Amino acid sequence: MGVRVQIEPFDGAQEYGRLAASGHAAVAVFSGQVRDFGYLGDVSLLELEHYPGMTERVLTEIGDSASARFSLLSWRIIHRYGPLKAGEAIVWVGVTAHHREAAFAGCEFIMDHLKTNAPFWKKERHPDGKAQWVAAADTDEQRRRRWHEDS
Amino acid sequence: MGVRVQIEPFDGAQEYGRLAASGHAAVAVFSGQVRDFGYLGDVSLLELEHYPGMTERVLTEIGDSASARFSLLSWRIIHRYGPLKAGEAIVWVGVTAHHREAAFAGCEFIMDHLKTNAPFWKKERHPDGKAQWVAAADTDEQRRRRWHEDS
Amino acid sequence: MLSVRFFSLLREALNTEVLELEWSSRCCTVGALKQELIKQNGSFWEEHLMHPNVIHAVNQRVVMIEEPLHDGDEIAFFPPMTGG
Amino acid sequence: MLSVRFFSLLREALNTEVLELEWSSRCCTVGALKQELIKQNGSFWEEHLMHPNVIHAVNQRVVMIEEPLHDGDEIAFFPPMTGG
Repeated sequence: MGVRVQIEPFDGAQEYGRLAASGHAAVAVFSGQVRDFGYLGDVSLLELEHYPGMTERVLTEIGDSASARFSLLSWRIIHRYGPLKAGEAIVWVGVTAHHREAAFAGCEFIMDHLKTNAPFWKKERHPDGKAQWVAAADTDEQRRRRWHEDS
Repeated sequence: MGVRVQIEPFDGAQEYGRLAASGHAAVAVFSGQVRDFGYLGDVSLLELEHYPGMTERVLTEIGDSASARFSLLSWRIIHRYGPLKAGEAIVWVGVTAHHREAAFAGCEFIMDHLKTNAPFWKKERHPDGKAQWVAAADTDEQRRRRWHEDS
Repeated sequence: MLSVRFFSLLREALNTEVLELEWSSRCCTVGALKQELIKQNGSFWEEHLMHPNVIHAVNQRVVMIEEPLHDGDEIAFFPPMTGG
Repeated sequence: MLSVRFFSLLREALNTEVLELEWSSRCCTVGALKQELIKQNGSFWEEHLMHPNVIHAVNQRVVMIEEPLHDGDEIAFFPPMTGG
């Protein structure tokens, strides 16, 4: 359980190892890395701004609500801010559960909510010196909504 | 890309690290560990029998078909056989993709097909000396089928 | 006192990170605060603050424009989030 | 020659891991091979081989009962898989 929002890199392999060491039947992990190609072409640097305090609060609420909905045994969210290079990990989400469907769903639920609800904003810097704020994707909002549809 | 079917334990954290080092935008990993509680109560040992040759062939087909369907950038399946203790990892599936929805779907597609199509059979051994072959779960078959429904 | 924060392209465009405002009982909702800020700062602020995508948070929770404000609240304006 | 393999509880119940059978042109499908094995081994084998859950593979691919057999084929019988 828990949220870490940090400027420093983290060791995703070590984090995975910690989850797997729980011995819980199902472990699901997702990590997102900086793309080397953005809206204006090659990206030399991605800058992540966030809203300190609100970020931790929102991520904790997302984790708790995934945990309650899917009966997770544990969960962890790590998110970086500050300048990031292509290929570096931005976000790491890991959950454990009694069953694989709960682990997959819990992990994806966290990612889908984090994308649209956690106060982070990305700015791409390009080799030619141009910079561009990344626009929110409609598809991300759609993916979040599908967790809240009656069906 | 690739399949490993082995009696030896594997290091899931190292495997995760290898995938993440690709720098691909999305990495999804699932691992399954031996439950300490089975159909007859406490499990002291799980024995996994498999069909050498067919196992590798089926796992490769599942990985290739997930890869084609979800445009995966890479995938890896590791599955153990032989005697396993509670908490030990049985299966590890990792994929990378350009987008998180493809990574989640590809990883779960592989797990859902592996469960019902890869020739493994589990026998639980209990502290009182009793042993029991694990019956296939109908829910696993249903989860596999949903990838092949018209909708 | 009200503390008003701006993030991302709003922070850049308005060249403002934090505003500390005297509490005024006239200013009783997020919408009214927006109108107050526009009155004080002109049409460039109006263009940005009235953009339909702008999200409002009060005390670090996303709220609707009708949300009432109280002395001591922290209000934030920002564009849609792009984490992950 | 036909090589016939049994796995998991079928292997245990029938106490047989592999059978090497002479190729006989009479035996031309998986279903016919099953009947042949039952004729040779009796009702205990019938009970197990005719169980509706039994899965058949030819040359390491799962097939239907009508699958034709050829000299040199490897046939396997086993219960539903429980990997992962």
